[in-house]
Amino acid sequence: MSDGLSRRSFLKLAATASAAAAIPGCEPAARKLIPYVVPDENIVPGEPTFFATTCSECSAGCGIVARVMEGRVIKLEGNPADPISGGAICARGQAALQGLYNPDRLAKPMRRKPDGSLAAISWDEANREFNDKLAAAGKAGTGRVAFVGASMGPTLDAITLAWAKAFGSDRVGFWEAFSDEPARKAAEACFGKRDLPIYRLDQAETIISFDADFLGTWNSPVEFGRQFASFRAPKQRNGKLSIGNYAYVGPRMNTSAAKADEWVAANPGSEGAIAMAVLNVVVNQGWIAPNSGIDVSAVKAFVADYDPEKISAQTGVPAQTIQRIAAWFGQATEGAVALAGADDPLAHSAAYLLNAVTGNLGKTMVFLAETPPEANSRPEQIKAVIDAMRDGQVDVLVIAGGNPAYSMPPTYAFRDAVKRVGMVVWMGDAPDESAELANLLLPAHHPLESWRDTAPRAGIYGLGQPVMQPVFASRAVHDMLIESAHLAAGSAGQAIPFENAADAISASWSQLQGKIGASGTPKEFWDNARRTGGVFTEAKPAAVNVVSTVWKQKSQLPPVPAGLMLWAFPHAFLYDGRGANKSWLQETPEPVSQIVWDSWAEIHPDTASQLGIEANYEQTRLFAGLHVIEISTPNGPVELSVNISRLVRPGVIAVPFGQGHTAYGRYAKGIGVNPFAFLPEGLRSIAVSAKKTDKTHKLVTPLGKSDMMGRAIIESMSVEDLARGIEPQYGEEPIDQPYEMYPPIAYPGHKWGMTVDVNSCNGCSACVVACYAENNIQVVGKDNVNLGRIMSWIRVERYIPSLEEAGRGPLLQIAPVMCQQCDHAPCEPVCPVFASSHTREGLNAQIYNRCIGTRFCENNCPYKVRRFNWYDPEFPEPLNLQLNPDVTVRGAGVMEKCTFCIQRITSAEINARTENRAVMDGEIVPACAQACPARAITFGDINDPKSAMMKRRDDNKGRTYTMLPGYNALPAVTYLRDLYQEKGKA
Amino acid sequence: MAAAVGQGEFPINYIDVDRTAQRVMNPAGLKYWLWVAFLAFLVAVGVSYWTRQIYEGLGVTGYGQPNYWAVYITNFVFWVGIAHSGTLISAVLYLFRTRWRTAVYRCAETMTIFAVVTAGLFPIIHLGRPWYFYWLCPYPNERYLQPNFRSPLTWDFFAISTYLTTSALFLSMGLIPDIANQRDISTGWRKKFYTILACGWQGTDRQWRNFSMAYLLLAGFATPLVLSVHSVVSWDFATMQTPGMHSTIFAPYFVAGAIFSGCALVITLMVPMRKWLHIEDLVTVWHMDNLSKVVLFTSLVITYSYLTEAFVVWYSQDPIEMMTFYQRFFGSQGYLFGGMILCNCLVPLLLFSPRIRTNMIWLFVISIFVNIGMWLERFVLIAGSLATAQTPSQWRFYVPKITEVAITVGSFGWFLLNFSLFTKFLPIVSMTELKEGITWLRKSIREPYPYRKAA
Amino acid sequence: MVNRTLITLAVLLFVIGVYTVAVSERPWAPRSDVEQPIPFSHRIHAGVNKIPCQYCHEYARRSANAGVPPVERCVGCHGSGLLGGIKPVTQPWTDDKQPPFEIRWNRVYTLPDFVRFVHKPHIWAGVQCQECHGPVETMDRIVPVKEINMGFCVNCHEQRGATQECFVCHH
Amino acid sequence: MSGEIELIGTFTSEEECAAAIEGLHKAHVHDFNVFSPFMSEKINEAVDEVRQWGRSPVRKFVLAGGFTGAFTGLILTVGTSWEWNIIAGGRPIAAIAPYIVIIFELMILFGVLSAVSSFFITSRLPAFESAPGYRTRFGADKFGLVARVAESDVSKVEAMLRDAGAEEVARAAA
Repeated sequence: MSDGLSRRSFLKLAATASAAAAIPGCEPAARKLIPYVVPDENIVPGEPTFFATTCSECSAGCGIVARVMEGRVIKLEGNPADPISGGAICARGQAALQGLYNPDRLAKPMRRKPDGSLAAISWDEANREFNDKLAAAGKAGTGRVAFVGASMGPTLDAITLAWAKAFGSDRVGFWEAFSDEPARKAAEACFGKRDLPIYRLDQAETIISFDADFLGTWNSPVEFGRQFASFRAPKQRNGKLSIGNYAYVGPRMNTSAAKADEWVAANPGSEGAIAMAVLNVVVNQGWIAPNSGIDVSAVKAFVADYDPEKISAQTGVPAQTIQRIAAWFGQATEGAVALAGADDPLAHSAAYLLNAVTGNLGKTMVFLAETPPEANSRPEQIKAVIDAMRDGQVDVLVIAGGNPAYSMPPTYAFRDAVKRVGMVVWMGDAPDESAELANLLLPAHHPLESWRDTAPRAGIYGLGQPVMQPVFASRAVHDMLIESAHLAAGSAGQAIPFENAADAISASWSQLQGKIGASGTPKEFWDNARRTGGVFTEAKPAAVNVVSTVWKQKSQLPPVPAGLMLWAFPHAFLYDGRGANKSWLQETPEPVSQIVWDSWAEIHPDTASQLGIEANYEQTRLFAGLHVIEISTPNGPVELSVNISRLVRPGVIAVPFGQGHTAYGRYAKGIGVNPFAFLPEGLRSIAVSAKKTDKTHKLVTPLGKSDMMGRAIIESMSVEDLARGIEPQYGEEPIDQPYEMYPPIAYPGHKWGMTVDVNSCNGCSACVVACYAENNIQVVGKDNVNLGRIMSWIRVERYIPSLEEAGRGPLLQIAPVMCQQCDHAPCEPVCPVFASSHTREGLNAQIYNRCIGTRFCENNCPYKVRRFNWYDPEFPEPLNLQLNPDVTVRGAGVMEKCTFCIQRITSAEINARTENRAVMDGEIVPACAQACPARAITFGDINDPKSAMMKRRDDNKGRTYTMLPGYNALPAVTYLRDLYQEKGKA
Repeated sequence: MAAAVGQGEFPINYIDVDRTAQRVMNPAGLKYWLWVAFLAFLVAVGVSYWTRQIYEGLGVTGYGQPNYWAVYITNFVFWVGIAHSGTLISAVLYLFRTRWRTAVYRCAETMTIFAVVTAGLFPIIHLGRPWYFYWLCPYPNERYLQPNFRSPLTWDFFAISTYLTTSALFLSMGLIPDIANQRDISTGWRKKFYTILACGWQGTDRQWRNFSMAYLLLAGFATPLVLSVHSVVSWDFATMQTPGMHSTIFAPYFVAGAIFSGCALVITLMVPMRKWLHIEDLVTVWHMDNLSKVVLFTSLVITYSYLTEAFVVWYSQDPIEMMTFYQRFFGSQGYLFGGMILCNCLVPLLLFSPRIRTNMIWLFVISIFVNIGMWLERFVLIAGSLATAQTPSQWRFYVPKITEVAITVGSFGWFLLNFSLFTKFLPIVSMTELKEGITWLRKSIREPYPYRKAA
Repeated sequence: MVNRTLITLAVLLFVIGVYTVAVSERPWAPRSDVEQPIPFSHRIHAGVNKIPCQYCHEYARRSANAGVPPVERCVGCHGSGLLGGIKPVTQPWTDDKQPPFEIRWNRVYTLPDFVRFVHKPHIWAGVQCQECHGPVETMDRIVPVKEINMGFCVNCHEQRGATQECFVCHH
Repeated sequence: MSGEIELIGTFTSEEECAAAIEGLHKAHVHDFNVFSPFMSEKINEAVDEVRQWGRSPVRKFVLAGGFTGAFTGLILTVGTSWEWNIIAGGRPIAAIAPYIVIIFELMILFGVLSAVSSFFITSRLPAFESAPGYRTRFGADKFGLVARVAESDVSKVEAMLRDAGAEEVARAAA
């Protein structure tokens, strides 16, 4: 390797001196071939193997498929058999790979020395110390052992409890920063069933979301993305072509709000009141389902306080708006659904009741008969554990996942409590803030290296199996727990009947077979589950009704907001901070603000001018993230750079969760602010004061200007116009028959193309991260993004409509933009060395090894989708193990761009040829299309009119357009226009 | 009888022409070598930054999306443009039998060569993988791959290399009689040096006869070539669809701009050279006056081109083009455009005054303005247009970093270093041509020259 | 005279330079000096005993890589030294008797990173192994006969009417 | 060629030199060589009258070179395009319009190269043997006329040269 590097360096230097040194440079490949001693029958070197498993990045529990080559997982994709993911996967799920191959993972067990530094120890020593301390604690009395960590699925959580019990303790807290406690509590209050309902957005005609960012971070975004796309697709409803009505109530426009017909900018904490006001209108207008068995008078009394006018005065949301969205909701004949994601408990109840009174309970919102065990502990339980720690009742604390030191509210005083614990053992992959508190750090398997199961909802049993050998010398958390129970807990420990976690999982699956009554031998059942990634059954809905006592409850009106509110929201990619050590997630622009590698204070221009920050925002809509404001919080002042944006309610300072790490690896450490550190328990907002400082700190974005200036980039049209057959006009008048100097080139075989439905796209950026993973795209870091050097081949283009446009079109113009693979590609004729040329299958090829880096092609590209390698890429070990062996890693000085995943096309074509058949439609799925939860991207053969891609164009005639048609580049990518409704836009 | 040196008196005798021109090549003093050392230092700085850029990648520059072309290509166009006036003066005016060219053409042509050599470096500096630049050249190879002759960059490669060859041959041919003369009066290593370069020239009637025909034909080739080269350079941009560049008037507009900037640089070089090298007698105020008239004329052409360019955009009513022009005028880098108008359109208007045309200080200052203005013009055109192209989400204005600045400064050092060495070792004034036209020149310079005193 | 010598020298240097660049051995060119850790003979296996290539290089028809035979395959015929091998020729290797028998073969044919060669379609198209690898069945030690460069690939593709798309191999 | 004398006339002006050439012409002395420090139309005309060379053969070389260049350009561009037909930007494989630029440039390049090389060839350069009668001042400010004259005519011609204005006439054995 060093030999190769020095050769390359020499060549580079020699180029300055003379041309004689111009021997084509390349790094010699490995010079040794080491065969298997005994080959694995299932593995063909050079061909991928696929393993079904489950995603562990959030609680949605999507099924995923891991693509493994030569024993290392290189890509995660959605598992089509899984009803939740439906074969798609989100950005965070894709990035799980970077958690697996994180360069900052703990490689060896560590012990903290008295001076606070860490010393590597052997596993024997670490196990001995762990077991000794546990044995001592077990002997010292009951409750001297505690566990705080993330839930790892029902089976493993049961083991955790059994392990604690073996040491005579019940001090176990499964911690999740964004808990579903308010939703469960509200369900219990409204329906007497402490469970989370499932939603069927695709069966609704109207959706109102009370700050439930269901397309970004709330519950199960992949599933909702798919359902929402179907909800929003133009359909015949009541004899009229229409798209679903959708209103979003919340302080900031996120990707979910961006797709709405109406974004009701509400103060944090007032969503519940607005929901009640909507309920008030619905009830008073008599839009109650006729046979729902609801006592109308009781409901009327319940909502009497929430007269729209009054709530309007209270919250600053116009009464007409409330009445309008209430009418959408109440008058929906084909079902409506209200979702609540706000921290306000009232919002949850009101949303449930809205669904119930309009007869949508059991239709668009369904409670299932069986209630799977709750993954997370209730707050009281966690507080009890921490209190015990603080009181010195705990000798050994095990922290495994969840990063409580980072994400627990200050009132828990977790860090203080930990100081009173004799021995803190941290188990995990990348050492985070909680690991900083630990005395013993044990490297644990990443979820992709270990066994686990999931039960995201009744009827769905996901099986998580290891997809590769561990990257480091780590152990599974529960292997350690079981072993310690066996060794250190005496006979109580021996009661745990498993040798290790894998045992436990397979045991619980043999139980499961009995439970669901599946046929076949246990081995068949188990093998089948391993093949499909779990068992997916149709769960029966529960018959639930509104508990009549709920109408008696009285709730308080929200206070009229005075002064500024700081409101924190889960970052679309970093979520509660767990994504912060993944460079893909840091570098993918947050879809709405388009900011990378930072946390920021998003404020309205009005708020900005109140704070004395002048930004010429409306005129330019140029990015203005520079000024730093100081926000006073109960936990002391924090300083954040402001992002001035109309997409947030005036008076609100919106701050993303996820940054502000003081540990957690090179990508996470030392960026931004952690709002968990000052927010009260269970709340995401807090009244603050803010003042301008003289400091500046640049927020970095790859985005230039947010103003589309009427160019034909992301087009939209009203669904009414679609019905009428009127096409909107963007930019210049179209030329019917452009003059062609030359005859067109024929593409007799395949001609690959893409159809992208802008209406379905919600900006979730799963495609972006999928592309990073599939195509070995380098991450360049904040400074280089600032210079315009972001490398993503597909970007989620985001424009903000001007104030005058805002009344008419969509709230935000969002669409994925990748290489358009033009027939008349402007990039091709300008390349002096044919590095950019066209294939006989209509692809715009970029031959990296031919490229000399004139960069002429990008200059001539109207879409600006080509990327240049300004530096050699860096993949710090072991991130290099993730690299896709089918895709060249591009060195410095080379242009690159979207290839429609040529490696997948080639491989499918080779397979087809060797099997003596044609390539089938749907056989080739580029990474972006594969990942897209909303199925906005379809790939196929333009020459095959029956292909799904072409059918999609045919089915949506009147909605198709190509980007910037004035350049007559004849793109192979056809977009379908975004749709909006004319009504309610006045 | 020798004329009084430094009085702008044109010499009467052939031998005086020789002596004045040959004095320049006398062994150099300390000042000259200090100057050379300074220039070599600039070159070294540029080369070291370039080395770093090659080693680490183009990331060390301020480049980024969408400014994939910026300072390097600006420098390329600037230096190619500079080159053009040399060919204009030596070839085009030769065909037109314009006598005043004889005194300045060698200087202009030397400038051409070194400007092309400098310009030719920039596309290579600009490349992402400069060690593969030879892929632009068609040569037989095992891959059966040849350059794409459809690409304007390939045209460029051919145009610039043809231009360099032609100019170099043109210059060397013109040098032969002068070098032969030099050979005859030198001693020591210089004699050997000049003997080789003179190729045995003796000025026989046969030699002169073929020489004049070949020279005439070379001039005949150079004339369309000079027009084609800058047209081809302009097509680098004009064939692009990028708003602000996609314009049919680019070819004539670039050629005019090239002559404008080139003549200005001739003035910039001539003013100190006349003084330091004591050739005021050969390059008189009258010559400088003529040069500045060319500058004035091309400045007016350039102004007209600017107006046409803007008018065409306005007339097309293309919103994307119009926005790019709006950004060019009033965007956040609009001051560059303002500076360019000031330097290229307004300041040269001073040359309408005969007093200014004959005042060397004024001429020098104005020519510097023009040089800056023409550099800005290319920068505004390239970096400015790319910064505000079709996709607004990718807009970004370019700000150079130290690497580009150092390499640009180094390129000036490189040019001046070559030029300075040339002046010391090869005749910078064409003696034969001056002698040939001496009668005519004496007559025209002797004519009442109302503002000669101003010199 | 002086300058004629100079001109001749310059022209000569240029020609030599161009020639060197054009024909110089690429870093990925096959190396004829590769010695293997064990004296394995393709002549005896493929030539004398007529074992089909794909018996050992079994992945060639299924994958990008042809695959080096697993040690199990060797032992399958030869038996391990302990159980009595069929031929004493295996002696130098089986003597050490230390399983696993990790053989660190030295690579003879290499391709640069930016070339994605896939054996599978070539096998299915009926290309004989020898067409690229030379008469392996006559060689005791594998020595490359042909430089596997782009011209080599392109020539064959052209003759057989196979794709000549740059993108197929370079992506 | 025994019995011939080389006369070297040195002139200070081209007119005198031209007159001397005419004089030689009249005297039927055709074996002469003129050295001049610059290209002189007058001398050229005078010499032309004697030698009747017509216009320089350089022209023909250049014409041939230009055609060769244009043809090479055409072959190079179209031929290499056909050798490997790579589609670029929807243009035909051999798109003539952009190739005109290459053809033009190669025409110029070949023309220029042939002009210079034909100049060297026709002028018998490079030649490092000094032509008989060459004096260094002929490269600077004097015109030289070197004539081979039969011994019998020497004095007549010498007188003619002096009459024409020769500053000095020297004799040298041929």
